[in-house]
Amino acid sequence: MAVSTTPPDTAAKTDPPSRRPTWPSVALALIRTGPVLMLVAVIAVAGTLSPVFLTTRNLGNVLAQTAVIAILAIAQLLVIVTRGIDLSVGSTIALAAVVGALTFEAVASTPLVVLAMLGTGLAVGLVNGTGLVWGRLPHPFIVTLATLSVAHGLALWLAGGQPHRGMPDIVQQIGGGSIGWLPYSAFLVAALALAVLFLTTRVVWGRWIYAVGGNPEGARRSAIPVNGVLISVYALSGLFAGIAAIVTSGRLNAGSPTFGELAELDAIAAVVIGGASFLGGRGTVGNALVGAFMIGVIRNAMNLMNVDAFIQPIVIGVVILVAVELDVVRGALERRFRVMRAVQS
Amino acid sequence: MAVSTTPPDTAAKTDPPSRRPTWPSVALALIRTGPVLMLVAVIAVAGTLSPVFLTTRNLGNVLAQTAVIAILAIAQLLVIVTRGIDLSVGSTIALAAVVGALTFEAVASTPLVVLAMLGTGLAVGLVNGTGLVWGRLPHPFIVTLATLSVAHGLALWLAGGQPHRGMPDIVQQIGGGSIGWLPYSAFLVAALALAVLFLTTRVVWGRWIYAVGGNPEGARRSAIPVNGVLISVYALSGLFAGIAAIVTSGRLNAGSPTFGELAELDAIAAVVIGGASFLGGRGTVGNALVGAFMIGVIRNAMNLMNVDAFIQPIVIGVVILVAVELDVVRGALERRFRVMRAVQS
Amino acid sequence: GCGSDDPAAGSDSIKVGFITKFPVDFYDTMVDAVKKYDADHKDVEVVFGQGKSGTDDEGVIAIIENMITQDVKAIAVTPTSPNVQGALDKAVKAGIKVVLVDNDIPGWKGKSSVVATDNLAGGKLAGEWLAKKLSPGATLAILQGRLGNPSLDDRVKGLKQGLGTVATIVAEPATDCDQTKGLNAAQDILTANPNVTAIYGACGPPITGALQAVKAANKKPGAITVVGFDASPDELTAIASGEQAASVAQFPAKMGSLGIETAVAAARGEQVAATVDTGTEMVTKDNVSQFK
Amino acid sequence: MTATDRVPALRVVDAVKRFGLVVALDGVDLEVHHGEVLALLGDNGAGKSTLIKCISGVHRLDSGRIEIDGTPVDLHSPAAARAHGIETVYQDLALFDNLDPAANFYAGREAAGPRWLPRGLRVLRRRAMAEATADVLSRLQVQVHAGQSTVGLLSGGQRQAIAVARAAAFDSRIVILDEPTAALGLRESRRVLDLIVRLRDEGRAVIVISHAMDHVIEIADRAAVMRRGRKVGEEVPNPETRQRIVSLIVGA
Amino acid sequence: MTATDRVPALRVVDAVKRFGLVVALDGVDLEVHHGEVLALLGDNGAGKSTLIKCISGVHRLDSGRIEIDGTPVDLHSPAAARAHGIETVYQDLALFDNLDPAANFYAGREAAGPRWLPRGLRVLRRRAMAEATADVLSRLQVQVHAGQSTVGLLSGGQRQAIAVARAAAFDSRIVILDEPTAALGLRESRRVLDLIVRLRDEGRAVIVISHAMDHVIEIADRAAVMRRGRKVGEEVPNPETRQRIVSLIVGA
Ligand SMILES: Nc1ncnc2c1ncn2[C@@H]1O[C@H](COP(=O)(O)OP(=O)(O)OP(=O)(O)O)[C@@H](O)[C@H]1O
Ligand SMILES: Nc1ncnc2c1ncn2[C@@H]1O[C@H](COP(=O)(O)OP(=O)(O)OP(=O)(O)O)[C@@H](O)[C@H]1O
Ligand SMILES: O[C@@H]1[C@H](O)[C@H](O)CO[C@H]1O
Ligand SMILES: [Mg+2]
Ligand SMILES: [Mg+2]
Repeated sequence: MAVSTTPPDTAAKTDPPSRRPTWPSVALALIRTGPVLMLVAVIAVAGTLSPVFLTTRNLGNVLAQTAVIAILAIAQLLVIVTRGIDLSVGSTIALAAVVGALTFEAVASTPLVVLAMLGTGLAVGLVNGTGLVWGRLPHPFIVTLATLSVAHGLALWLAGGQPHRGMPDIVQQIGGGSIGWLPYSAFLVAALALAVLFLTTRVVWGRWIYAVGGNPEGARRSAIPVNGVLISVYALSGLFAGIAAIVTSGRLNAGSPTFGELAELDAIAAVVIGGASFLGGRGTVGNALVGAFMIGVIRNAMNLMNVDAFIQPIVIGVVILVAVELDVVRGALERRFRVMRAVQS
Repeated sequence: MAVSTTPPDTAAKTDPPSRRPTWPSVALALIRTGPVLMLVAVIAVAGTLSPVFLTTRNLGNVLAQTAVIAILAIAQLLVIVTRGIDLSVGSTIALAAVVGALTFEAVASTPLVVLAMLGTGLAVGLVNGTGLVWGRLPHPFIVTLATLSVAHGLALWLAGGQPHRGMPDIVQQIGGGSIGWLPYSAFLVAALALAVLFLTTRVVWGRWIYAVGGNPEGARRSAIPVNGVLISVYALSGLFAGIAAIVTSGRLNAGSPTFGELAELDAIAAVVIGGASFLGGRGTVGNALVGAFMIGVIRNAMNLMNVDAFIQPIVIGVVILVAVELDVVRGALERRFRVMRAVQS
Repeated sequence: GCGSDDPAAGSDSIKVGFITKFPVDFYDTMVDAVKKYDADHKDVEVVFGQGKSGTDDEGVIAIIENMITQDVKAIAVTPTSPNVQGALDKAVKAGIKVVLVDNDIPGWKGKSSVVATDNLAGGKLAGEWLAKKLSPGATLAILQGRLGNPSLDDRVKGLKQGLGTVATIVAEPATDCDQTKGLNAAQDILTANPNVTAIYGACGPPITGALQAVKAANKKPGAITVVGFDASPDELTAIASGEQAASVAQFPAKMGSLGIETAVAAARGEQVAATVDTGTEMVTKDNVSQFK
Repeated sequence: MTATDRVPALRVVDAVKRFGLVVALDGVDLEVHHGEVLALLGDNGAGKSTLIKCISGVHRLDSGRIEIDGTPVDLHSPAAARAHGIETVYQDLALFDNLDPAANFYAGREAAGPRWLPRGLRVLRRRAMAEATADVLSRLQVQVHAGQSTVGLLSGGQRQAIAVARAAAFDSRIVILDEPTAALGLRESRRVLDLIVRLRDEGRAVIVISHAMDHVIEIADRAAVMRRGRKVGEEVPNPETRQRIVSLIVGA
Repeated sequence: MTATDRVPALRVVDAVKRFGLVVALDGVDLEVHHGEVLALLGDNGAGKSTLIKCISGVHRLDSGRIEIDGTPVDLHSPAAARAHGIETVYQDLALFDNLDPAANFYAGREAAGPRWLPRGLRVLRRRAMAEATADVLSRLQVQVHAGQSTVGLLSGGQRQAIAVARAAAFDSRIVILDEPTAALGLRESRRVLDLIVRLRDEGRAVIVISHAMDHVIEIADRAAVMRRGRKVGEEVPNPETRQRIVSLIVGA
């Protein structure tokens, strides 16, 4: 189709965006940072209430403590963008860690241990994805609930219910090592986040994920390989659970069937706190990370402040709710400021 | 608008439904029973593998053991039909049970204890509903996750972390009593299910629930009180959690902050196994009950068969997946048979 | 015999149930001991059951009910809490003997015997040991188990009783007996209270996590007095190497074999002792070799 | 028949509505009288749907005011608009794909009783609703089969017919139709045009958005034309003014 | 200009499709040739959309067969249909409300590279896609603003324009349009009609479903009329045959 460039003359008129920074546009720029703003607020409160909070040492701890949730949240985001859910990731961590530990006991080869854990994660993910697609299941809740249960049972059975101690040095470093106060796992999280950010914003596959989530039937009609996209997303979620298993078992220097318990709930909560929607098609990697760190920071701060163990769940609930509610207000303000800026200019 | 009865003469033609029962229509009638068919299949397998399974005594056990999941599933169904989720019900059971036990310790009045438990449940539900609606939250995941956490903390704090023993006789009867082998709690489940069945199929409010789930914006434009509907649904879910607390604490003759742990997952799983959709607008009370009993029967049967504890989660996962997959196949067959019957007639 | 298809399980074979709380190594050791007993005794058939978590009252009750249906003659059970006593009453009413293992249900009349450690006493033992070891002005952090789990709570309660006023408690977060949560909590405690003198844990996994935090904080092994409960294999290794000071040992294998023996005896109508104390013992570097 | 009463049934004064940078309505004035059909015309994106959504309580005006029978009203929600007797067929239809035709038809005003109960708790008169729905639909010549349980599976025209029938069936004083015949066939379109004329003859005020000039000329007493969020003119549509109206629309 | 080549670009033989009790297609035969515009007419619910969905791989025929350039093909999925050069605008548009116009435009055939990578892993050419999309849309005279990030917020006509532009822009041999002008204004409709004529002149086979007889007469070389799932006749549409076609449609 040849291209012409008729200037627009119909349709509602648009105000040109203003050039001079006016105060609404400054406020807008600030407010637009989104959930990050809420995280900064939570961090500010934590820093005020507990002086140690902002020490590099503690920040290093927060990074290390949040790495697993963050890794799972990045992958869970993609799943949720496709209208899905992956409940199996916690159990997958347990299974992959146990498989890794048993491999290490058997052969003591670092590459084999790493491969075994990644492979286990990927395998569970592939079962989820193909089960969903080929089984024509109405929703991934069921297949991932099933693999949650099966992976948990397998981990218990393989491990004989016992934790198995010992992990290769490199794995221990990945999970527990650091450069100065910056844990290696934080670099891993950053690398994975950047990779997924690139995939979701710059690569065809990322575009397809949002298309499938926004309109699955439309995606099919547009010849997007919907089944392939779904399988790949669950496979990636499983693979990331395998990576999370490496971090967990490296950090704890063991593989145990109790690892990762309820980690899926943390991951899903992180994604939802970050503003993604179960109705699909919406959500960003950055905000999922913010959600993960929101959870991590609150938990860490309460420990630092020695909040009564009975009270901790109450505080967590209230803080999460307040943070999300503030983000709702923030969103409304953003829309208001946009209009104000448009009117002023 | 006056009414005329012009006979239809345009539009695609319709075959009249056949009168004589043909074999496809018999097969269809069978296959149409839906998930019930799968439950019957699971029961048949259980009965074959374990002779005690079908004794009245064991069936009584199954009913008593499944009562709490069933009560929660009935209410969770309504929540899910509106595109929502209520994660707080497990914690609500704990909180209501503790409040009930403390009330009993303080005043030993049966009506007060029952009211305290129902009131606690209702209160949590109202917090969920109003928080969602007035907080303009994007999804109930967050507010119900927050109340999960808060109710759990409150229960621990009120109970001082301890179980409090003792419940009024009537409460004990409701939770643990029976007429012959039929537990009272089974009658309670039946009554609640019938009430909600009536509400969903015969009452305006039920119609609104499905409308809100099918098209929230459309519901708003149709002047359906969307906010009121949402609040009522979460209030009812909370109230049912209060009822479940009565059954639990009656059965265990105590109120403890550990009650109801992860019960929300069972309830959600039951609803989803029963074919409801997280995308809203779809699902029936009967099938949610079927989902609850599917879970209950499998657990009971494995205990009877003395299946190794490590293996149990594996079996549960596989059986649930197979049952749901069979239901998918069943649905496809139903469509096929419908056409066959239409062609034959 | 270990199944009804076992030819050796004749008409005089007797069926006994053994119920444990949830899948962790502690109960695994216990169950292994019972399985061994089962294999060695052709005239006894043991049916097993296990809950989902340390607080899964409902799960344990369901198993009890199902065992009643299966006509077992005795049940040995590790009660998740006193809340299971209603179901146990039903068993007793059906003529089934009930032996409590691991934890008692204080004040419940229906039991034939209790084969258990007293968790409160175990906690007290640790408290008294610490009181002797610490100097006044010391600070202590407690890693609690799962809140609302009576036996775990008792270990903390006992510790505080035994400890008296020797040390100030600076933190007591819940860890759900999870190693990761123990590590996280210990990291945070060490950040907020770099000079903490001692750490006590109500169960094994969080203590293992705490030892990692101590190491990561560049403390000398043993600089902080770490005391655990359960003397898990990991703890024993740490005690031997001097990283961990002590742990309260229970004897799950002993609980298992004595528990099943008592249950079988009760089922056969024999007289059984009302309490069989399987004992607790302080494991330190001095005696750790006996526990390996 | 043109309306001659002095106080308009509906009056919009200086309506402004922005969506971020887009000015969808930029000071629009509009009147429609009882017993009058007003056509609202304009190119795609001119702001027609936005205007009627503001009148129907879906959006709130950023500024400006709406009067009904001369009294300023606050149409803060669709329920409020409906309470003021405004009934609307939206361009996207706003149907419930998971419900059957009758449930769609009566959504938000279910036939139910007894009266002394709060509305939400009344028992549905399902048979009555099903029968009345079938009658209304067959009158519009769109047959919907018993075998078709949910409207999500209906054809585009069947869906539109249900939406139109729903807005017209109940006794509202102002009826707004956003492109009511866009998906309709010849016969169905004719029925809807007849229906609009009947609504007018019953004394209701009708606003119709349409791109079909033939239809507009046939049924509208007056046409208001919008361009880029502004009202750019009004005409009495007839074959003579047709070309002028088209020029107004395209802005040439 | 009527097509004269002997082998039709697309041929449907004895197509049958049932949905439960509804017989949506009841033995339909249809042909369209390269360089020909075929109008598919019929009342609401006649089966038009169902027929084109079967051709586009959305539904599968219960029986019957489809030939392309004389060869029977298995159009088991939309991807298969697209691989055979069939491009379709659906009545419900099948847009992605959460994506911007350019992403919608290129959905399923994103401009990306490098070529040696598997398609899904290629890097998007975002700038190029945005520019090309803006060009194509402005050519259809529907301006979409930069401020409007997702198509979910566009007006009905803007949405339809995007869907139509998408189907026409790429080099497909058979283009199917299901009511492509239903939501369009005067000028936009004209552009789409011009576009259809140009597609024909480029030698493509075009099937258009429309209820607008004026449009049909203007652009279609041949009209096939469906009623109740059957094809009831064919005509060359012109002012003289208009009444006959209408009679065929309404079955009178
Ligand atoms: N997926 C489906 N399931 C069940 N019935 C369907 C389905 N799709 C279409 N139908 C029915 O098949 C018949 C033909 O529908 P179709 O959409 O093909 O009509 P159409 O000719 O395109 O009408 P319109 O002009 O209103 O778009 C209708 O009765 C419709 O309700
Ligand atoms: N909710 C919204 N958010 C942002 N922009 C919107 C929203 N609704 C409408 N717009 C924009 O406002 C302008 C007017 O849209 P509107 O739907 O009123 O047009 P219309 O005249 O009805 O056009 P059509 O004939 O195509 O239906 C368009 O540019 C549209 O993209
Ligand atoms: O009571 C038990 C045991 O004594 C063991 O320590 C495991 O966890 C507790 O629940
Ligand atoms: Mg519009
Ligand atoms: Mg159609």
